[in-house]
Amino acid sequence: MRLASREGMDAMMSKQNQMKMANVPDTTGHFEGFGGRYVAETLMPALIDVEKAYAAAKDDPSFDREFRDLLKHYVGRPSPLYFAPRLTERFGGARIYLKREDLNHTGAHKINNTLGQALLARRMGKRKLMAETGAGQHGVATATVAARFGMECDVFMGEEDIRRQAPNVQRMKLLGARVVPVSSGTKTLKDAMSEALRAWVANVDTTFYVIGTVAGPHPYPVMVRDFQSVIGVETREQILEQEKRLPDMVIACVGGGSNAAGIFYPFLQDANVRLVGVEAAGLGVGTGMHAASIGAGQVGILHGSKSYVLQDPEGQILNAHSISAGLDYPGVGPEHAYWADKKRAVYVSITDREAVQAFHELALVEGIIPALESSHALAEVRKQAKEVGEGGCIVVCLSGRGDKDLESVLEYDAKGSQGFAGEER
Amino acid sequence: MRLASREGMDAMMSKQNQMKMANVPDTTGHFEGFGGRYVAETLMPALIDVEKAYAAAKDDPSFDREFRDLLKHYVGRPSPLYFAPRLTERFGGARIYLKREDLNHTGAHKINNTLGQALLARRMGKRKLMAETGAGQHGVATATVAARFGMECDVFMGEEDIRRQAPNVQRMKLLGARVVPVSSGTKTLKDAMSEALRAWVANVDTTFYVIGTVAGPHPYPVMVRDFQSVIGVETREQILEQEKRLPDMVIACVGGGSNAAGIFYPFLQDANVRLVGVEAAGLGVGTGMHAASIGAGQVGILHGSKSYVLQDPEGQILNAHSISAGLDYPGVGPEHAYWADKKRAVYVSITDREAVQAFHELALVEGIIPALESSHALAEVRKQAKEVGEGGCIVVCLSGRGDKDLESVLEYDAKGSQGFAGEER
Amino acid sequence: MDRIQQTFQRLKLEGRKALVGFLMGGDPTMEASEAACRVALDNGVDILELGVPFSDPTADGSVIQAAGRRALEAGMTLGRSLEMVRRLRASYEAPIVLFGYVNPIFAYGYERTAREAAEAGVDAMLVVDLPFEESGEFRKHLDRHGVAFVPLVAPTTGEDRMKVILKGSKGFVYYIMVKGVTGARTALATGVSEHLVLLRKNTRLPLVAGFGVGSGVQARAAAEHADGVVVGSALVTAATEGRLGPLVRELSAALGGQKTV
Amino acid sequence: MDRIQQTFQRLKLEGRKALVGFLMGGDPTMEASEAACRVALDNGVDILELGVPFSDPTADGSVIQAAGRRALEAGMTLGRSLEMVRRLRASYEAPIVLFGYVNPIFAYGYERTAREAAEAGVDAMLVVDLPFEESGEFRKHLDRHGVAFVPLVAPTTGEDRMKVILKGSKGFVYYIMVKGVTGARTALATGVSEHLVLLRKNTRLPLVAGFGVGSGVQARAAAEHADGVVVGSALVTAATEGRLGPLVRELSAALGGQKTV
Ligand SMILES: Cc1ncc(COP(=O)(O)O)c(C=O)c1O
Ligand SMILES: Cc1ncc(COP(=O)(O)O)c(C=O)c1O
Repeated sequence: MRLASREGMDAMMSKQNQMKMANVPDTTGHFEGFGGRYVAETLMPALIDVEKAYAAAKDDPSFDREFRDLLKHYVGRPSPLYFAPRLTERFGGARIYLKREDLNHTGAHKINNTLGQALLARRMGKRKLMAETGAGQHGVATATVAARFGMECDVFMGEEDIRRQAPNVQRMKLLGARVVPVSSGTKTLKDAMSEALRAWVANVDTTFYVIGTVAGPHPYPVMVRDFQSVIGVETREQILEQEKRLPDMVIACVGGGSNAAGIFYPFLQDANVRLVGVEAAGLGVGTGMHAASIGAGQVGILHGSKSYVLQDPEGQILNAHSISAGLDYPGVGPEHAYWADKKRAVYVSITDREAVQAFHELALVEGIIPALESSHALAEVRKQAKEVGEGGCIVVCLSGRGDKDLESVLEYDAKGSQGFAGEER
Repeated sequence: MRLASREGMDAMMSKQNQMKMANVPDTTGHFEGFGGRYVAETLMPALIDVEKAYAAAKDDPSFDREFRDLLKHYVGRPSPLYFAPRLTERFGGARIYLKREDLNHTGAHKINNTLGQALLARRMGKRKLMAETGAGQHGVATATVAARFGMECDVFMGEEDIRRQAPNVQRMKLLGARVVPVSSGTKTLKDAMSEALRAWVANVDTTFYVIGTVAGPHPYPVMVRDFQSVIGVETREQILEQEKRLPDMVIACVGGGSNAAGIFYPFLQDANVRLVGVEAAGLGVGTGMHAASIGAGQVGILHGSKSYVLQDPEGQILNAHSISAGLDYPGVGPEHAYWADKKRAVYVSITDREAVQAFHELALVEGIIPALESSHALAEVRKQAKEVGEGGCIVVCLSGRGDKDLESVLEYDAKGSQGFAGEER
Repeated sequence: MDRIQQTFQRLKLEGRKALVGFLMGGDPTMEASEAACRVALDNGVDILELGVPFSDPTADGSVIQAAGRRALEAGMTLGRSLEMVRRLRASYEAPIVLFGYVNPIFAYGYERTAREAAEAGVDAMLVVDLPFEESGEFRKHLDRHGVAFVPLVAPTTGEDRMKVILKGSKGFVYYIMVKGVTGARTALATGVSEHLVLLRKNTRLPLVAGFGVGSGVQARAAAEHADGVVVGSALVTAATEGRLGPLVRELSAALGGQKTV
Repeated sequence: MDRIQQTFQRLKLEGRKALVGFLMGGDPTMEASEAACRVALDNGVDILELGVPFSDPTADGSVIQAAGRRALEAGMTLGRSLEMVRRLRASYEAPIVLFGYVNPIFAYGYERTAREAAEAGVDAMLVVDLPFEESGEFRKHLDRHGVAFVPLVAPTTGEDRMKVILKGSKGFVYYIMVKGVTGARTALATGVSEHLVLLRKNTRLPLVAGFGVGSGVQARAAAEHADGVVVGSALVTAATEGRLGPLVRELSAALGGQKTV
């Protein structure tokens, strides 16, 4: 697949900047100590099938052609790289660019990936898609491509999230998907993913499981990163055209890590481009109420791969907390764990409060209502703008639009002024 | 302004197809019997100022440059022209293309126009924008550009619409706009526009009134059409590239008529391209509960210009009805009245029921949730596809996305299966 | 000499300014509004401005909006407004001006309106949303039937435009004192007198000033550089509250020269 | 010869199939679950499969999910599971298999788990989400400490893969009869016997079949081509409802050869 292939990438990268990174993942999906394929035996043959089919598709120009055609005409790519003049002025430092994934069809970067996986599923002769979803963005993106290709679609969603994200539930239903309520555990994303894995076991012959981020068992982390790397490939071209140079820093929020992986990957070998992933600090990483898996988790195994995980000393998975449903997950993609260990990317965290502030700021200053997920990245830009300084430039991945988050923000604003119980301030 | 200028347009049009259209509007804004400037004397000087400033801006390459740059990087243009394979197959006739205005920043075509007007306002030294809104789309688009340029913004909205369109009200507030509730008359769009005109009278020195459609007094109908004609200019280029020929038919919904004017205008001189405007038939044009101003209204004067209007024999304006708030207006832009009289475009109407059916159809078949306004155009496509036939192609303007309409459709579906009192079936 | 000219001439001789009183025809019923007009004329209104209701009165504040709504609900139309004028004309010599919006007139027909207005005894027509540029055809018919078309001049109207608007106009000139809609205000607009002086330079017609006047004191202030003052919303409110007569007397007294106050 | 081998050999001689009984350690309390294990072993369970609870049991149906949740709420851990085995081992010679998910084991440490499991008297470990490819390191430690790593074979596992998985494995082979999660089902899966025959061709280890067995009749059907049958959710439910002993006896009887049914 040209958009994301290692060859294409290399061709674009300046030779001087190339950094030595081990050849990861290996054939079993390991990024050195991370990744792999920790699933029930029932699923192993299916994963191997997906891996083979994906490898074949990657080398098939007709797959690439169809993927690019749909990205262009259906998703609306390339998404703009927008210079934000008023934000730049306000922060008083580096020039700030927003990669506008919020303008994609369905309103977030998620569709880049679901489109790729749906094409692969069709190639594999599957007639049904299934997916887990938290905020509902990935569920909507999956239901969308299922409708587009005339496939059936089941979306697993925690009952709590169904309640919190009613409009996305309505959208999925209008798109013809079945929304399957998950009542186990905390009734949120983690449990939806567990339930989706259970359901996949039962329907593995007919159904393609569309995972929504760079997590899960091999080959998902690689495949999702490849599909999402269109973000970074475009960004690299656009910034070279607009600024005549590479950015000093690329910032993206990290839930599972797909938008970050997508925008980071094509810059990986540009050693001078600093990559910053932003996890959700919730009420503060010291409070235990957060979703900072890299920042405050340990290595563990969740949902099919080894990575940083929020867990207790017994290896039981902890509940994550973030105001942003899309970051509210106690794991992270294994490649991020790898990049963190190799220090190729830096991972920081941003609290609910800081994210909500950045949400308001972008709306008021640039007329763009960002997703709460993306607002975490924006809040980090505020911190880095002066640091990078006036001569420099920062690209931030605006992974989605915030229409889905209006209620959450208004509720936060109504309650939040007095501060939350247990919040670090 | 290059995007919309008559010169640019002519250059692109095939000489053979040029149609003789009178040179309209004249210098006083009349499209033969329609248009004009019917406002209180207090506003006349302001309208003349706007007219002059717009004429100067149109000829200023720097205005054009900034407008195009923002359309590209901020709005996300060009919007794709998407071939809809499954809809084409389902309708069994002409090849169907969707012009994806739903992918614009803020989710509809409205922003093309508000961006242009805000640039003009800034050029005129105004620091405050005001607008009327029905569904809230134009209000959001105006609030957005006001935030982008650091201007104050007041949006007038009927109390009934404030209730029906709560999320858009929230969006406007987040963008820093003041939403002014209008309690007069039916508390909907017509009254919001009346109230906006009243408010403009009181603040005419400092405030630029951003009208949201090709209605209102001269120069608004021309100016809005010019700003929106980027839709048609792109469509023309795209269809020539994708189909190597012009379309047989272009279909767009008509509320005030701005998306239709924007997509029709660049095809005006292509005599073989049939232009079809779709008004809202509500419960049926025979019931009186509709918004088909051209189809079932008479010539009259409303909100500053002469056009087709829904009115009683005494010249009192009637209430419009449509399930779609953006079409729920008893008037229409004067240029459409002119095109209708000249038979250059044909105007038909689609009922609530047909529109809701088309809404569901596009969601299920192509994975795109259209605005209810746009659904009227889609319902007409269904009727025309066979008529135009397999060799041909139809472009439909997908003027906006339907996220704002989920509630209305669900409510309609819940009640609508039994049929509505007084509905024509 | 027509009724309007006569009235202003007489008032000038008496050293008084004209009280132009607005009431909405049909508010809250046809009969009641006609009775109110009589009260107004009997208590000192010199020129009656009779409102013709319109569904979308874009230049009116809340008081006159509400009055129009009540009138429409009571079934008021342009035709019935003309009938009411005809009846009033049987009893009064005071000039009567019809005040309204263009669409009901357009629907009734420009020629028909002009003709029937003249027959009914209407002296002038004032159409808020029919500026000079759009009024040519209607003016032609009014001219033919001897009804004046009252030009409106706003605080935003520059001198060049004033000249155009005033050229060949008849009856009187209506000066809008505020940038805003109708409705009584607690403070009068500033810069009014300068603008009225400018206006005076450009026309020999009588000038009346309106929008925002609610009390005798305000009326007197407004009248300083004008030949008359229009009071609208305040009269409508007073009529609703049953104190129309006293208010008209107060206003009339205020405009009657220093001695009567 | 280890306890697992001995057990299957003895059962073979007796003409019986092994009843492998699953219970969740710590459900609903440590004491109660240990008592339930004793009931199970006393009434006919040949091999005890002791569940170690995990917060996110992706291969379990609702019954075992709920049991795990109760166990975690009661404070159950891997360490305490090992203590429970140690106590049971003091009274029973039946093989005990620990059944769980990888993360608690990884957190405890692969080497430490293997060592302490051996010390406690665990005969085998079965880790649902640790497929052959990922289990190398853990298997190495288990081998060193003489604990078997039970391979799982699914209906989706093809013959080539079967060969890889089974190569060098010890203890017994767990055949998952259904594409699905744990939980008693009303109908047994189809195609099971063909697959078990294929499996038999590729290993000399005893085969046990599990997932979906809830009654004596089902157990007997499942046992047709296997050396034993695993019953899980049904026992957990029975334990909750205080009828564990009777169900174990029913199942055991069903597996005791034609004569005992
Ligand atoms: C807009 C948006 N951004 C970011 C995320 C986080 O996912 P990831 O880290 O995989 O990009 C989500 C997940 O729902 C999302 O909707
Ligand atoms: C999506 C959409 N389409 C169409 C319309 C109708 O307006 P117009 O006829 O000016 O295009 C609206 C108005 O709100 C709208 O939001």
